[in-house]
Formats: sequence, structure tokens, C-alpha cells
Amino acid sequence: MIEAIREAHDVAMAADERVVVFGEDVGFFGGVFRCTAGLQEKYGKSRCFDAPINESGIVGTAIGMAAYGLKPVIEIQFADYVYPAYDQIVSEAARLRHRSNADFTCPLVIRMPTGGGIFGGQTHSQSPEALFTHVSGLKVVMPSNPRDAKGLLLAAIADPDPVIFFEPKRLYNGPFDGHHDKPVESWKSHPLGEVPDGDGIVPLGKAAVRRAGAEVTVLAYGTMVFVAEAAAAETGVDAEVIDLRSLMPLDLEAIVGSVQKTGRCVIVHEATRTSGFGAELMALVQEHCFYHLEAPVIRVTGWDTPYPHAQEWEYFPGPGRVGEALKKVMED
Amino acid sequence: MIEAIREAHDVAMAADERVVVFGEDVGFFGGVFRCTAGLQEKYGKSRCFDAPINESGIVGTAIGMAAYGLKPVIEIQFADYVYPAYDQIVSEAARLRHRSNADFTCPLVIRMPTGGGIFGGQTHSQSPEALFTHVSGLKVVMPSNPRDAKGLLLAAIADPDPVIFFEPKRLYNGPFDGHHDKPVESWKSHPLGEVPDGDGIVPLGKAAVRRAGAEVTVLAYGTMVFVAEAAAAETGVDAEVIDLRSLMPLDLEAIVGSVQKTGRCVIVHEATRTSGFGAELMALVQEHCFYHLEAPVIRVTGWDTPYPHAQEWEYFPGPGRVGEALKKVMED
Amino acid sequence: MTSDTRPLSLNVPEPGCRPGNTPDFSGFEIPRAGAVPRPPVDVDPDAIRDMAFSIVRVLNKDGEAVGDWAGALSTEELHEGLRHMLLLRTFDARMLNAQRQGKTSFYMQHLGEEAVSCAFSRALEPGDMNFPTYRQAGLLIASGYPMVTMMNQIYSNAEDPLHGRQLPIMYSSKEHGFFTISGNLGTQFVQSVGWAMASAISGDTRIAAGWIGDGSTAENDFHAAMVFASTYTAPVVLNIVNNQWAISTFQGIARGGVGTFAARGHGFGIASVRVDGNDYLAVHAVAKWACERARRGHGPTLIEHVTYRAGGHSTSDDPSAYRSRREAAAWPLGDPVERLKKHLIAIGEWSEERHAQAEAEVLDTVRAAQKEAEAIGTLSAGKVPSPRDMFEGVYETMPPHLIRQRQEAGF
Amino acid sequence: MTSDTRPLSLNVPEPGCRPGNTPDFSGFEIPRAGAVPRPPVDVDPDAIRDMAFSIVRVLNKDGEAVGDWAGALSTEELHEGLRHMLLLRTFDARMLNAQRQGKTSFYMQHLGEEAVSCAFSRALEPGDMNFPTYRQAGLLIASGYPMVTMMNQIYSNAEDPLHGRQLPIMYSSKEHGFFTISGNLGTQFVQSVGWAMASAISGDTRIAAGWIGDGSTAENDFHAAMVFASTYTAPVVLNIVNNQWAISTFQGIARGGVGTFAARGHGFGIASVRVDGNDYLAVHAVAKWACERARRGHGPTLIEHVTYRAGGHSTSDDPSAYRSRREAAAWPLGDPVERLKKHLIAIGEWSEERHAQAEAEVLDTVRAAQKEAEAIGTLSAGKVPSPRDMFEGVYETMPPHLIRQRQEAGF
Ligand SMILES: Cc1ncc(C[n+]2csc(CCOP(=O)(O)OP(=O)(O)O)c2C)c(N)n1
Ligand SMILES: Cc1ncc(C[n+]2csc(CCOP(=O)(O)OP(=O)(O)O)c2C)c(N)n1
Ligand SMILES: [Mg+2]
Ligand SMILES: [Mg+2]
Repeated sequence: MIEAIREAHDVAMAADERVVVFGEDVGFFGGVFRCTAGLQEKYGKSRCFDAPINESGIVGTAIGMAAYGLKPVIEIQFADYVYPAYDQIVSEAARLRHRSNADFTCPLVIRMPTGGGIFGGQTHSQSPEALFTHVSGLKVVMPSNPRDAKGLLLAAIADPDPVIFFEPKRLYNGPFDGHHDKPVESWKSHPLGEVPDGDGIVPLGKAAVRRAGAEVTVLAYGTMVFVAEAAAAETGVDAEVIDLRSLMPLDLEAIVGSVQKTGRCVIVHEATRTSGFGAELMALVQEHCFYHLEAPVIRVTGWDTPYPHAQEWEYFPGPGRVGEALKKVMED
Repeated sequence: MIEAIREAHDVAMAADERVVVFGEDVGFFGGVFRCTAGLQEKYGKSRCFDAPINESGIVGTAIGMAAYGLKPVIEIQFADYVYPAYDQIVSEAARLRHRSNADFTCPLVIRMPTGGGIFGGQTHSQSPEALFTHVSGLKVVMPSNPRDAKGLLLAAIADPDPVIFFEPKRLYNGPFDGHHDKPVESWKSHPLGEVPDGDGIVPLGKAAVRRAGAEVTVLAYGTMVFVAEAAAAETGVDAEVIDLRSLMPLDLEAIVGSVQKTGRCVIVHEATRTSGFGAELMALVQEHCFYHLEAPVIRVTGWDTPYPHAQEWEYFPGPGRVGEALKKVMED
Repeated sequence: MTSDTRPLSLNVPEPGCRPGNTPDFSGFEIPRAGAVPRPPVDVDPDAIRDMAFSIVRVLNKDGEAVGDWAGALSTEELHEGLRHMLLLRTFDARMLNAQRQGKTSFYMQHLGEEAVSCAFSRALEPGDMNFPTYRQAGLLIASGYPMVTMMNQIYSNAEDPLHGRQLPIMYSSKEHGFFTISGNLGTQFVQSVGWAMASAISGDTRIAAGWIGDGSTAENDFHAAMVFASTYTAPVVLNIVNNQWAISTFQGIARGGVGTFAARGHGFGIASVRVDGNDYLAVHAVAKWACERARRGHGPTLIEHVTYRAGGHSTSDDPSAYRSRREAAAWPLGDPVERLKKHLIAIGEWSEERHAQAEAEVLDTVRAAQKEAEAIGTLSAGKVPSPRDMFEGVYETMPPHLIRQRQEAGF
Repeated sequence: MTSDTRPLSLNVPEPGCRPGNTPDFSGFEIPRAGAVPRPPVDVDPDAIRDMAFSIVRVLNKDGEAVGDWAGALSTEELHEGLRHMLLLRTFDARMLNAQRQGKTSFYMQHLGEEAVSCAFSRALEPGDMNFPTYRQAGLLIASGYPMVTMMNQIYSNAEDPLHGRQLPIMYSSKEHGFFTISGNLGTQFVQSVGWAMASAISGDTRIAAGWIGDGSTAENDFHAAMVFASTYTAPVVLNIVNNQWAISTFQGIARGGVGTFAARGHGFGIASVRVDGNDYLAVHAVAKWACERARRGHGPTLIEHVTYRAGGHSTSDDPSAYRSRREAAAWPLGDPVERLKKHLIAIGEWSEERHAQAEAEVLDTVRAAQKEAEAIGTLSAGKVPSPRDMFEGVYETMPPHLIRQRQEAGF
């Protein structure tokens, strides 16, 4: 997935001089996850450069650049470190267009590695997506595979509005279904690991059905898509696994269509439960599918605790827990 | 309500030397809403003082003070200005106890005027409570009247953990049911405007039934409690209006008890809808009352836009919109 | 621990004067006009560290323009400058009154600080971009932005270019180099640096100007602005308007133990200058110097405009609760309008009569604009923006959930 | 616009040396040992501005302790200091290796920076509080915190005092004046100021010490710390550890156009001193001076410890990708262990033999601790914390929703 992200940058920078890339360690070194490797050499220091360690300043200057007419694509080293920039994102990036009546706009992509599963402890594992879906004016995206990562990032860069782009870091090097004891897989052997050349986008706001099914709809995104697929396979429950890909805008049609068909729904995310994005999904499902639901919708999520280091796999909503939910929702 | 809040400070400061109060303009002037008036004179400049305009620094220093052993009660001038402090609250205040295994703790109260209805525009009207309920380690409180304001603030100050204390500014000077064309009411004539002397607390985590009813449960907090009462009165729907008072911890028992009784539920908040606290309430209701629900739960909320200046009353979820929801939920 | 250690205590700075006290500015050092030399624009910031502790002043007590920094403006330009300040002052007075009459919800005035934004504006070129606070409307007035449009914004009427979405006075005009004002203090200081960096990245020649109040320099975004401006040598002028007060909080709480706000620049190797903010000529001269530095690639300049907020913070504020009513009159740098008027009279280019006439003309202009704006509507009456407008422009294309909400709202 | 204006361009600072280049520190000015005088502790910060551009050094090339700042430590204390640094270095080496063996997930070492935290620790009194980063474990070691407890934390085993909740090396010990480390850079700098303010509010005599890396000074919390420390004259020592690198980013990106990080203090009127961070005696002397300033009510001091990160940033980092492999050896301030050893030999209180013996003893000590810790468990084997622990301590009393979740989890 790293290579796909790097490629998306490359394609966008080659096509449009206004695309500039910066962040902590992204210049000479190419980023601690190497997602921007080689860009400085290829496009020069004024289009790809290291920033001081100041997330608020990175976003704040990027907003100024976007208002000027550039298209900054910036990296926050870990999603856990986005909070210092929260004010600039919420009060400024998200608001420019509306409050100025489009006199000034903010085409800006904020990328950040997200999620756990790498023994990163509480400050390298968080999934703060719900803190952004609550903010009007932002778009929120989370790919689950290299193909989507490239296409969605290109779509995000082309978008005229600010996009928060979460990259599940446990998927950087291969698919991961939560079975941490199994040997690590690489993207090479996975069909979604094959990334088309060129500048094709994956549109924001369109979900993908990763596994068709008739009995229950599983709504997931990021790493949890693979966990859900594994849980379906392991339990034998005929689940329809929907990869939301973009949380805002959300593909409500795909969700409602599937849940109305299956009559059951399980929602999976890695973030803490209370006020997580699962709550919004649950609300939408009950608003739009109330009369089709045959059982209570179930959330399988991270617990309402900091992401622990040693107890990582007890925290991570793995295939065991998702499988239990699938079985339960079928019994209810 | 201002006087009740001032009194709570006074009682707490008199009882416990460790209580210190600071924030922008809170010292000599007593705060732009006068909630700390007279405290500096009474308790001296080292227990009540003006802070530099730096919300992050206010919270950051308060965390240091709390870790030292003091009990800081700080004011963010408007909830809209809490975002610069978001990192300190989320990554630090909320985490100290857990990550240090209680070696260090953070008994801290962060007060902030919240909500609209005063033509404050997008930066003096926001209701960001859901951004805090998603963060484990925080408690979140919002009183709707002077009596609760005093008792809940005293409970918050006594609490061993960080508490985010939202004060609906439209209620500072009197109850408000959303009928902005009616003459302004004062707390004097309202039963909940009468504040008992002394140090009695209202415990965190206990909701209050503001209006008993049999047909539908309305979950509300802050200003919306009065709006819901008005809507019930005006539509004649026999609604049970529950004032949640504390969102974290939440009085799930009260909610579930009521919804299982009425079979219907309307959720009202002023914050933007998507990923608002209403989504969590909706999720909890469907998880715990699925088999009792006779109609889809309805959310009546602020729209997913910035809080506009001129269109304030079209944005504000007033008694008209809540009344419509009550009627609809009864028809469904 | 050394055995003689005594208990510590908290130092909380206090202003010199509270209600009931007699204002005393005798400790406030004011160099004489003309005393500070004008360095070349490519000066090494380290070589002018003393400028952060002095004050560039051009107009002396007798209204003469003296020293290195004098002589940059023609008589015509000075006349125009005076007119801009009068326009702003009159505009303020009328809008304050309109707010009291309920025609709008809120207003903030510039009384005593008119020179800062009016004179600065003249140093910029078309295409440059200001990132102003709510107290730099002089940038719009001096650049010829239509006053009636400002009023439409304040009234949130149907012709408000911001469609009623924003709080009064939170103007936006890309065309006039005036970035959309934020209600959040400090955020835009660093954005101005980003805009300037973008200009440099693009090989452009345009520069940016950031603005911040004395109290708001305490905000963290101030630091971000300084760090990025310093590291990338951004073509930006960073303005601190030190009007002595931040609502009820005196400047000492934000400034702390350093002598001046300008000195903040020294920690970043940024050229830092203090200027008499009530001296139209001095503000203009320093602004011009700083803009030239930026445009020629010599990097950022930090300017502390030393002035005084003679009025209340906003229409929600009554300053007599926290400072002496006599403080404004005691402020030693005088009134910017009076000082420019005196200068023009001193050089034989103005008179009391012409001044009275100018005031009358200005009042007519403002009144006419007000009439025009009120004919359209105010917050309380007339034509107002559509509620639909609240849903528009959150994104370029309205996403499905907002379309659904708009329908639910019935608009 | 002046007609001769040329296109602007972005300045992006570059380190002197990248992989393949020859390191060149010839531009790095190093005053000779003993050159900087020791001012009284109540000195006016403005009077010592030059100290932010010089470097306090005690040990000269020949290992002699010279100048005003020398003479504060007894031979016994120096022996102990050397032992602390050896312990830390050996601890690091063993834990790095343990990480490679999969006994833990992550480790960060101090190679080349041992003097900073080990010497500073000695200047504090019991009850004082450090707010450290992940690179000051010397504070724990020098204050006698049990090494086996540190290892239990690193291994997240059943005896980890933090119950496996935290990333390795994110220690916490109130008793040892070591605040719970945050993974978020910069946040704790301002907390140290708050803790110090609390001490002052309480009429206490304890002081705080904040810690931050060169790269992290760019974070906004740095500003908040400076503003509050300056305004309230907080009894705090604010330490910047300038080890030249922030992962792959050289210090120039954070520092920008100012000569030194210490100079950042000048914008706040804070006493600011640079010290040779690889000189145990100098670090200790400056720390003692700064702590005394704080404790006697003279307010904050900003110390820039000039040192070099000789190892990788962490076990996740390979520095050869972004800097020359020869840079560490070329670093002109030498190695702190070697320098103190040389001094002790120079004063006739040490020898190569004694040093070898000390190294062997230290290795035994560390090995023994490691054996003890590993007998309890590591991340991959042995006794581990209970999953219940993850739900405990989020709040003092577990709220109902967490009890429900714990039950759901089955613990
Ligand atoms: C982030 C933030 N915090 C607090 C406020 C509330 N507030 C509005 S103006 C003001 C005082 C600003 O003072 P100063 O920067 O000196 O500017 P002045 O009003 O004097 O021009 C405060 C505290 C705000 N608007 N934004
Ligand atoms: C808020 C935040 N942003 C980014 C990071 C990622 N990060 C961890 S260490 C580091 C470099 C810090 O460099 P410096 O401050 O010089 O300290 P050093 O590692 O050299 O001791 C970075 C960028 C983080 N931990 N927290
Ligand atoms: Mg001010
Ligand atoms: Mg470093």
C-alpha cells in the first residue's frame, strides 16, 4: 500500500505543479513509512520538503497555501498526533469556503497512518475518524487496500475541499485479518494489491462490496474489512461485507440497500466505541431500515480505553469477536 | 445560572484551598459572563487569576497543577475555542491516570459556555460535546438550570477525574424554550432557578425526568430540555422528557427504563447531526430497547453546517421541529 | 535544598491602573520622533535588535515629520490617509449606533487605532494578501472596498456577500487582499505564513501580511507562524497590534517578563521593529520597509504597532469595569487623526475649516452608504438571506446528506 | 511593486552533511572551556543574553575542570556520575538487543547523551518533578530507581508498574520525580510550568524541570510553556536537549534563522543558557545554577544542552539513510563517558584498569537485573499483565459502560 500511496503522489505531482507535499521527515528521507520516498529528488525541495515538528503549523501553513491556490498534500506522522492541528482543521480548513462564500477555499489533503496492530501503544494506534465526521466541511476517507489507496488519494487530491485521509498502518505491507499469529502476508498475492498505472480515481462516497452475502450486512472500513471477511469465512455466516471507503460523504444507498436485503447488521471499527463512527452508522441504519431489521444491530469496536501495549490483541476487534457478533445477530 | 455557577466556585474555594480558578478575563473582571466575579477579591490573586489567551496553555498548566495536587477549575471563554486545547485534553488530561497506573491523576474541571441562540455566529454557538464523549477518561456534563449547575459543578470539582463542563449560555439568564420572539424570562420565577445554599452536589451520571409521560421518551440536555418541554406542551403528545445532565457517565438505566415503557424515542441536541451525541444515544437505545421500539427513533439536531448568524433560528432545533418529530414518531 | 529557601509565591502581573486609580504612563519610554535610523532593507536582523526596544516615530510634538523614516508620502497621499481614518472613525460610530438600535447583533470599533490598518494598506501592492483580525477594517476602507458592502455584511441582509453566515464585521474579500476573518484568535497568523510560502514556491512576487492582537500573541499559532516564517524565510510581514488591552486583560499578561512584544522575534532571528501605531507616517514607513524586505526575498519582519484601544472591546464590553475611564486620555501617543491633522496644518496643507468640511463630507458618504444598505435590509427588518444559504457552500458540491437535511428543513 | 522585483523562492534549510558527504563541523563555534563566567543566580536575564550564543564548558581538551563553573562536585560524586552514565549506556545496549530478540516491541537509546540526564538529576532535590521525554532515563538511573522495574516496564510483563498499558520506556515514577512520559511531543513542557506554578501557589519550595528535544521546540506547546513561565515567573527549569537531529530532520528545520535554540528565551525575558551537553561537570553546574534560580524565586531558566544523538532515533530507525555514518565520530564535543573518564584520570582519581573493572561491574548489575526481569516475563513470554488491566484506571471508579464492556470482553 505504501508504494500505491507514493505512486498517487507521483502521478498528482507530475500532472499538476500546484501539488506540494510536506510534513515531518517526508522530504529527504521520504517519510517514516516511506510513503513520499523519492519525491523530493524528483520534484525538488520546494515541492516536497521537511516540516518542523508542529502539526498545527503544518496544517495552518497548508491552509494558507490552499487559499493561495496550491494543493497541499500533507502528512501527519501518526493519526495520534493530529490533535495539535485539530483547531486549524475544524475552525479553519473546514470553514473557509462556507464563511467566505467560496471567496477562499481549501483544497487540502491531510494524510495520516492510523489504527493499531503494530504494538504501537496508545500513541501510535488510534483511529480518530469520528472526530472528523462530526465536523461539517470535511471529507473523511479510509482505504483498505493498495488499489483503493491510490485511487482514493488521487480523488482526494482532485477534490476541491479538505479531505482527511486515514491510512491503516497495519495494512501498509499486506492484508491483515487479525490473526496475528499467522505469518505476515504481502500485497503481492492479493488481487487488490495490484494497482493500475495512470491517474484513475476511485470516487469519494462510493462503498465497495468485498463479499456478497444474504444473511447479514457487515459495515467496515480499513483493517476491519479483512477481519470481517475472515469472520464470515470462519463462522460460515453468509455475510455481505461492505467496505465503506469514504465515511464522509457516505454511501448510504449501498448501506441501506444491503441492510434492507439482509435484515441484519454488524458494524465493526477499531476506534473506541462510545461516539465512534459506528454510532452514526447505527443511527442511520435504524433511521432508514427500521422496518427491515430483524435483530438489534451490533457494534464490534475497540474498547472505551486507551489502546494498550501489552493487551493489544485483547483490544483489537479481531475475527473472534466479529464472528461472535455474526453468530449472535443471526440468533437474535 | 451565572450566580449558581459563581456560588459553586465560592463554596468549593472556601472548603478546599487546593481549588484554583483561572482563565481568560476571569480574574479582576470575573469573566466575560461574570461566572467568577468577586472570587479574586475574596481568595486572592494566586487562587483566581487572568491567564494569557492560550487555551492549550491554560489546560496544559492546569494538568500540571492537577498532577501536583491542586484542583484547577478553568474557564474556556467559549466552547468554540476549546480546540486549541484539544490535544492537551485528549492526549494528556484524559490519559494520565491510566497510563501511569494512578501514579499521577488529573482532577480538573474545564468549564465552557456552549450552544447558540444569542446570534453569536459560527464561533460563539457551537456544541462540541460529542468530541469529548468519544474520548475515554473524560467525564462530560451539561446542566440545564441553576440548581443543577451548582450541584453538578460541585460534583465535578469533587470528582477525581477530568470533567468537561458545558454551560448552555442561552440559559445563563433564564430558561429558554426556543420561542425567541417571546419576552425573555428570568430564572427568578422558575422552580429550578432556586438554588439551595451549601455544598450539596448533584451526582454525575444521574438523569432527571423533567416531564413524566407515557407516549414517547425525549432525550435532551442543556437548552433542549426546555425546547422539548415546550414541544410536548404545544403538541399535546404525552412525552417523557429526560434531562441527561451528564453524558459521560450516562444514566443508561433511566433511558432504557423510559424507552421500554413508551416504546418511542426522540433525541434532541443542538450540535450538528452526523456523529453527534445523538448518534450514540440512538445506538444505545437500539441496542437495549430494540424489541420495545414501535417506531424509528428520530433525531432533531442542528444541521451539518456551521452555525449561521442570520439564519440562527432556522438552524436552532426549536419547538416547532421537535413538535413535528413528536407527532411523526407517534404516527410511525 | 539550601536551608535558607523560603516559600515560593505566584507572580501575577497587574496593570498600572484600575478603575478609580490615576493613569500613569511615566514608566512608558517614548523615544523622540526621528531618533531611530532607517536601516537598509537587507539588514541582518541581528544588527537591529535594538529596534525591538525602541519605537519608530516620524511625527514630533509640533506635528513635523522628522528623521530617516519621513518623506515617503505626498501631500495628496496624506490627505487621502486622513480621509481614510475619518471614514473609518465615522463608519465605526454609525455602526456602533446601528447595533444599539438593534439593526445588527454585534460590532467592534477601531477608535484610536485607525492609523495602523489605514497606513499599512498603502504599503501593499494589488495581489498581496492580508490575514486580518476583526480590528483592521481600515485595510478595506483604504483599499476602496465599498462601504455599503461592509454594511450589508454587518446587517446580514440579502446583499451580504457572505449570505448572513458570518458574524458582523467578519468580512472577506479576495479581490481586496483581505482574507476571510476567523472568530478564532491567532489561527490566521500562521496561515499568512503559508500563503507567503506558497507565493515563494510558485515563483510569484506577491507577499502576505499577518495580523494579531497583543493578547493573541500568547496563542500557540503565534509560535507556529514564527517557526515557519523563520525556517523558510517566508515573504511575510507579521503585525502585532499592541493596543494595550485584550478585553479586560492588560498586555502584561501576554507579554510576561520581556520588555516588548517585538522582542519575541529575536528568538527566531526575525527582523523586529516597534512603531508608533498612532503615527500614520511612521506606520506607513515601517510597513513599506517591511514589505520591501519581504518582496526582495529578505524574509519576514515582525512589527509591533504600539497603540491604544480607546473604545470598548466590542459592543458586549464596558471597559470602565476594569480600567480607568481616564486612561485613554492619558495615553501618551495621542490620537492618530489629530496627529495627522496637526501635521497637515503644520506643513500648510490643511486647516480647521477644511477639516470640518472633510468631516462633514465623510459623514455624508457614510450616511449615504448606510441608507443604501438599510434600504436592502438589516438583521431585524427588510430583505434577508435565504435559509437555503446555510446549506450551500459547506462543500463545493452539496453531498447527499446535506440535500436530505435541507429537504427536512423545508428549504 | 518595484519594477526590479524578482520571483521569490522558498528557502529550505539543509544539513551540512548527507550520506556520502564528509562531515564538517568547522562552522560550529565552540568556546574554550572556562570561558563563560558564572553570573549570580539573581542576575537580570537581559544581562546574560550572550550566554545564549556561547556554550558553558568546564572540561578542557586535557580533561581538566576549569573556570567559574568548575569545582562543584566531589571525587565521590564524579565517580558516581561516571557509574550512572555507564549504567545507562549498558542498560541501553542490553535493551536494544532485547528488542532485536523480540522480547519487547520498541526501544530508544541515549548513546552520546548520557551526561545530560545523569548530571541534571544531581542538581534536583527530593520532591522536585521532572517532565521528561523518552530520552532522559538517566534521571531515573541517577536517582536510584530500580533498573529491574524499568525492564519490567519495557517488557510489559506482569510486574510492569504500568500494567502493560504503556509503550516501552514510557516510565512513570512520582516517587522518583519522574512524570509519566507522553508519546506526544511537547505536551509536557507546559505541564512542567503548571506544576511549578502549583508549587508557587501552594507556598511550597519544590521546583519542576521540563524537557524537550530540539525538533520538538517547534511544537506549539513550547510557546505555551514560555508564555506561562515568563508571565508567572514560574519556578521551573526548561531544558532543550539539542542532539542535532529529530528522526531524519536536522536541527536547522526547527531552529530556523536564529543562531541557537537558547535564544528562543530572549523573546520572553527568560534567562537562557547553552551548555556543553557532553560535559558532565558543565551540565551539572548549569543545572544547579538554574535550579537555585528557580528555588529562590528568580523564575525560569531555559537551558540548551548541546549534544549529539550518536545512535538511531529508535529501534525503528536507521540513520544511515539520512546522515553520514561518520558524523557521530566527527562530532566535536566528544563522548560524555570518555570525557569524564579522562577528567578523573587527569585528577589522578581513575585509571584504565579501574574503568574496565567498573564497566564489568556495571555489566553484571545490568545483567542481573535483566535476568530478574526476564524471569518474570517479556512481551513474548512469561507472566503478562491481565487484560482486565486495560479496563482499570481509565477512571478512578469504573463507570457502568466500562463494566459492561469488560464483561463483554470476558475478563
Ligand atoms: C481562540 C480564542 N480564544 C478566545 C477568544 C475570545 N476573545 C475574543 S477577542 C479576545 C481578546 C483579544 O485581544 P487582543 O489579541 O489584544 O486583540 P484586540 O481585541 O485588543 O484587538 C478574546 C479573548 C477567541 N475569539 N478565540
Ligand atoms: C505530536 C507528535 N508529533 C510527532 C511525533 C513523532 N515523533 C516522535 S520522536 C520525533 C522526533 C523528535 O525529535 P527531537 O525533539 O529532536 O527529540 P529526540 O528524538 O532527538 O530526542 C517525532 C517527529 C510525536 N511523537 N508526537
Ligand atoms: Mg489588544
Ligand atoms: Mg533531537
